[in-house]
Amino acid sequence: MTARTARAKKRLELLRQMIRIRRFEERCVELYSATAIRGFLHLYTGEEAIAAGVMQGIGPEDQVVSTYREHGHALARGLPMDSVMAEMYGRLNGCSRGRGGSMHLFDAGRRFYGGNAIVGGGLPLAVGLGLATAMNHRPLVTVCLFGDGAVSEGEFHESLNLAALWRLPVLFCCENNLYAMGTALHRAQSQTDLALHAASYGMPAWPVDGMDVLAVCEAVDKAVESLRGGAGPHFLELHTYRFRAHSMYDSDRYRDRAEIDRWKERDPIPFLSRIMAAEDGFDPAETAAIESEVDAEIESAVAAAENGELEPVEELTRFVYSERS
Amino acid sequence: MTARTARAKKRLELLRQMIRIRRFEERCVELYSATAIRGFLHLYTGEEAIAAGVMQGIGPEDQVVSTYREHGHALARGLPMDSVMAEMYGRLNGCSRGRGGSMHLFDAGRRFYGGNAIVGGGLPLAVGLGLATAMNHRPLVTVCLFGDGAVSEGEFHESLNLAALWRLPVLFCCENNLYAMGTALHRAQSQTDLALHAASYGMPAWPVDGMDVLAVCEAVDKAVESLRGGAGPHFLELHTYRFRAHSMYDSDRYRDRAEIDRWKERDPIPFLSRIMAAEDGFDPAETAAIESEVDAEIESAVAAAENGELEPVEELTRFVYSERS
Amino acid sequence: MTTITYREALREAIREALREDERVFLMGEDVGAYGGCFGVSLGLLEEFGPERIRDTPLSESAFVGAGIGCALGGMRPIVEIMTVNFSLLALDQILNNAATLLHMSGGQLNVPLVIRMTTGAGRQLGAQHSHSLEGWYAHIPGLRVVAPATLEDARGMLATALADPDPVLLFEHGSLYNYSGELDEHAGPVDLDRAALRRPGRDVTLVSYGGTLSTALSAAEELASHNVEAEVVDLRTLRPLDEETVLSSVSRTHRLVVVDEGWRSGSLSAEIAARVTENAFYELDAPVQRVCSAEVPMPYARHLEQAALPQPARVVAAALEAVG
Amino acid sequence: MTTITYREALREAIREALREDERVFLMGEDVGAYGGCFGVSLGLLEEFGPERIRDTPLSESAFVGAGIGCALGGMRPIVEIMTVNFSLLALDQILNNAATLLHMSGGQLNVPLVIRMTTGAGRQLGAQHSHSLEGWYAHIPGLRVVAPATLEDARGMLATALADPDPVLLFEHGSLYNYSGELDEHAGPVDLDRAALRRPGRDVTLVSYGGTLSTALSAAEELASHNVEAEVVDLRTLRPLDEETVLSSVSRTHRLVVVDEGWRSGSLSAEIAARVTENAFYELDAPVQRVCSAEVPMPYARHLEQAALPQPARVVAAALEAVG
Ligand SMILES: Cc1ncc(C[n+]2csc(CCOP(=O)(O)OP(=O)(O)O)c2C)c(N)n1
Ligand SMILES: Cc1ncc(C[n+]2csc(CCOP(=O)(O)OP(=O)(O)O)c2C)c(N)n1
Ligand SMILES: [Mg+2]
Ligand SMILES: [Mg+2]
Repeated sequence: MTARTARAKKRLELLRQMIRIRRFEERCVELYSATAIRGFLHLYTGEEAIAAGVMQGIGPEDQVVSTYREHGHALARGLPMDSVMAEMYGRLNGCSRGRGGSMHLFDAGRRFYGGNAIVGGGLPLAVGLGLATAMNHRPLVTVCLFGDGAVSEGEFHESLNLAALWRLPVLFCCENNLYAMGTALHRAQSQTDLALHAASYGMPAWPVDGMDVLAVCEAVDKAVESLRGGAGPHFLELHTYRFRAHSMYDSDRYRDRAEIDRWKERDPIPFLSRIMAAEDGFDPAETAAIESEVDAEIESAVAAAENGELEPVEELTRFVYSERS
Repeated sequence: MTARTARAKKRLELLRQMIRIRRFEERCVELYSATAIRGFLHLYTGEEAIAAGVMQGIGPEDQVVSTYREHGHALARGLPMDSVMAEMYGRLNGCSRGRGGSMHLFDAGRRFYGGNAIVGGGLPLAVGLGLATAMNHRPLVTVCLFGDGAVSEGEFHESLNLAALWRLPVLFCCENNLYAMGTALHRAQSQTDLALHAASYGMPAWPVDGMDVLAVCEAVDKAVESLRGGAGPHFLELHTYRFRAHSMYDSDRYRDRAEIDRWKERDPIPFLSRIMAAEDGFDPAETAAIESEVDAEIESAVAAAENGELEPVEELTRFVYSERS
Repeated sequence: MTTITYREALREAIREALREDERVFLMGEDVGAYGGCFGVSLGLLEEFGPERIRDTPLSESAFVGAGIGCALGGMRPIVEIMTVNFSLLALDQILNNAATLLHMSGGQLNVPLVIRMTTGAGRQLGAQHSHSLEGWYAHIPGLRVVAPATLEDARGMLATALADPDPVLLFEHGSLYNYSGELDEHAGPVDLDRAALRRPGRDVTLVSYGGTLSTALSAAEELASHNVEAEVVDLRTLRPLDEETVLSSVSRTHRLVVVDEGWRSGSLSAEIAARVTENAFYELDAPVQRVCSAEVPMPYARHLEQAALPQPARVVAAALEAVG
Repeated sequence: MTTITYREALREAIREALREDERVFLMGEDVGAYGGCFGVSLGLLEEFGPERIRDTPLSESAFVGAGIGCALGGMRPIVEIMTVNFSLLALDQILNNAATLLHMSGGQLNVPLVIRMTTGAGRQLGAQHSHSLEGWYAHIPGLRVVAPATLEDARGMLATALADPDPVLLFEHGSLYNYSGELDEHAGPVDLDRAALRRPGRDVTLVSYGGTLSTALSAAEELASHNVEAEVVDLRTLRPLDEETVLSSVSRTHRLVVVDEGWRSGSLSAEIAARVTENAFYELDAPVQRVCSAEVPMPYARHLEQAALPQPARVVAAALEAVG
């Protein structure tokens, strides 16, 4: 297969990105069991189409605010895998110098504003980042990712209202995976149609199949175009599912095996690869090549993390305040 | 005029209640200027139809949660005027022993749970009071009064969701007087149709003319009946207007004289008296009698307050913790 | 005697309260179907049903406020906030309502509410999940603040807290849940008014509470090998403080080290140091020493986190300095 | 020299900041059309327009968080929270984001944000409107906490705070807004690293800040008539504390009274007492005295409120006791 169409190339990149996230996290599970990674570890497995689809739609100067389930967001945003893995190891070459860990990946240069472990805590930040660009008359977009659980927090309400009132260029991306830890959405929200609820603030809001990366791309592209045109905030309710437990501590007692299996049938990776096979002449056997390329990247990231230095203990109190020159 | 109809009697009582609140507060203004009353003083003038209409609709065991603009609520709820006035004077015979002041009127026996000076702070309390009655299978209603400003707070969102999710018997009464201090509603909320917004939580919600006490009664009666039937929370958006400034400190720079005058034409007291004259054979001259009766009550309340004792300073640290026997 | 974990002791206390008083119920995020984020309430949903083991949405302010309202309405709610870190979202309700209603209402409205939360660091959870704010909460009049450090207290504090007519914050240190040991089968309510002497000694007093008791006890062991006999006090209740027990220990040892997981400046350790100096100035043979957490948001990396936390070695060093 | 009120001095400082740096803007409830709930920003909307004098809805958490986000995005926001009482609703943003992002990101993300709020009691506003929590905020690493007590500081602290790359909380005491006096027309930025000696003396040190400076100065007057010369220190910055200035005063006077409007237990006064005892134990001729607010939610009634607050007479009594 030689000359791929632009579409095929783009899809291949989406597929690669999703595989990259999937396999990175599978490796993290091993490393967690081996206690190389510690603390809380929240996996994104099953939700990769969202990270891949959202991040392809924005430029390097656009801004991203994320959650504690952000490995996928960070990798798709372009944080070097080395720096992400080293962060999980708590090393100096980590993207947050080892101070943040899995829940607090940051990269100022790539406008990746974390990694926030307070549910809903990132939404006001995104509003502010959006306000800053608006006040500076820069046509930039701020993407704010959060889960269905965050919708119950007061900050959701305050932030959506503020963004809508001030017509700020914020793209609210709600990753609705139907659960907040062990709490099913219908046991947490009186209105489970989250797009409808968001629309009550007077912003365009619609549901998207978050297992279909092409649908995510389409929705994001449309929203971003509209946002850059000054139409104010948009809200996407991205329907998805986490294939694994909430965190490494969770015994997943609150979900049905059958429910999980049903959703696994919609795994975004084979889903895209089937489409590509049908429409772009993609040979599923190529997946193996992608995987081995990705595995090499992962192993090199692990090596970088393992070789990373620990920050000297003497530096403990640095970065509580800025260093003055 | 001898045998009044039941309807006429009821309306007369509503009229009396509104006049009582109005004149009580007019006296408070004088007393504030004379520095007998201190602190913040928020007047209800113009909004009396809501207090009168809401409180007539509930029974002695039903519960009320209010705001810092609560003189009208307290009086209509049946707190003795003496105890309210003495509270404003900071006296021991005040309904909160002088510890609360204008913004913190309480009466446990009358299920009047304050008096809350944190905007939105009463909503979760009302949800909890409603939950307690529901868990005890008692057919009681909890009325929660708050302003349009409270709608912007995160607690509004959390509380409405919780009440709707658990189908609690809470009647949310939003006194929409179009301003939160100096901030006009349309500068605070992206969705200014507050009933519509509340409906997005899946509860019955509708707008009511808050200047027409009969309309308020009708809406409240309907909602309370439905609530007692187990239909879960309801939301009333009561359109009203405060004729005076936000508080005694406010110079009211942010509103148009003409706007104020327009609303004054809808003053709920003459409005009701006109209806009564047309429909119930009420002679507006009777108003004078009501006024002088009310004035006597007020003067006696002032006397009670002035004669009230101050709590001994030695008791300062009482009631931080309950007294153990 | 039976072998039990701290987690199980807490669960037994909740179970017993639910059995004995129908006004009691447990409410919070994931207390039901999930079994509690740290497994404390595992199995209780099955036993008591969803009305009394009540899962809430992620709405800390509203469900804490609802707990206050429920308490006003005659119930005896136990509200669980997953961790102290998230309690900041409910602080307005805690301070402006729970702690204040009794006083503002001139004694009419008491709030018999217990709020449980996990506190503390040590598990590499990073800055937003590692706060130790129990000492900070102890600043607020109207609250009682307690921290069980032992199995007896994990088992016994809840009943006493529920019997209290006023709001009680109960802090469980995250590193203690798996701690296990022997407990009397008939263990019941404990007194919350008194601190406890956990180890007698004559040379120096180590004051600790909750998660720092084990640090103080380890330090005391180590000090013994230096021929320094440390007396270890477990405060148990951080507000109101049992000043007497601390002062009487200091009047015997004349030296004091306070071990506090909070950030040093404005910590509970400062209050204890200030009170002891106020009340026993002429009893002290050396300045009070404070061993606290470093004043940094807690870092993820293990070596940095450990360096930030009060360690037995630092307590030993402080005690040796005090002893001179 | 010109005659000016504290309120006007604050307004001039904001006006100047807005003129000199286009990244600066003011945001908060009723800062615009209303003119600020205490009139500080009166007239600024007309001068700078609604983009830069930005009224917000009643959403403390979101607009404080938005201020943090804006600061990350390169702006220099001044966020006004009407009063410290309402800041509890924004505490999660202040502690878990503003104070923490720099550290969690390994030094990448600083938050150049100034949050102004009114603090304090004395105006019969009742329990929910009378908190003095500035000392409590001073517990949090990552924040700078300042409290202007004088016209110079009201005029000069904002510029320095805005130049700080990290978040600064600026507490204005509600009873000072109408205070008026002479101020140099060219008054400008002031140093925030140092406490100030507001009155020299050799017999006892009175440490104060913000609203308690005037209390300390009145007490010093009164003490002079007892032939006790009090040295009055104005902390100015509550975090980080300028320990040196306090210690050097104490090394001269050997006696210390701290005047703090916060509740006594776990207050800033405790921290100062603890530090001085730690660092100048052998300099002290008497235990440190603390004059604080009574540990009650502030009552409305004037006589009770006045009894709850630190009054000059109590400071005088404490100082006389210290002097012996
Ligand atoms: C304010 C707050 N409350 C509770 C938690 C504990 N917690 C962490 S993740 C989580 C569930 C969040 O669910 P959701 O927003 O749907 O995101 P998901 O984990 O499904 O991606 C909870 C309750 C927290 N981190 N922050
Ligand atoms: C949380 C909080 N923020 C700010 C204030 C200051 N404040 C008191 S009343 C008020 C306006 C409230 O408006 P609304 O809810 O519409 O009630 P209204 O005064 O119109 O009756 C404000 C901003 C407060 N008391 N509480
Ligand atoms: Mg979810
Ligand atoms: Mg209003």
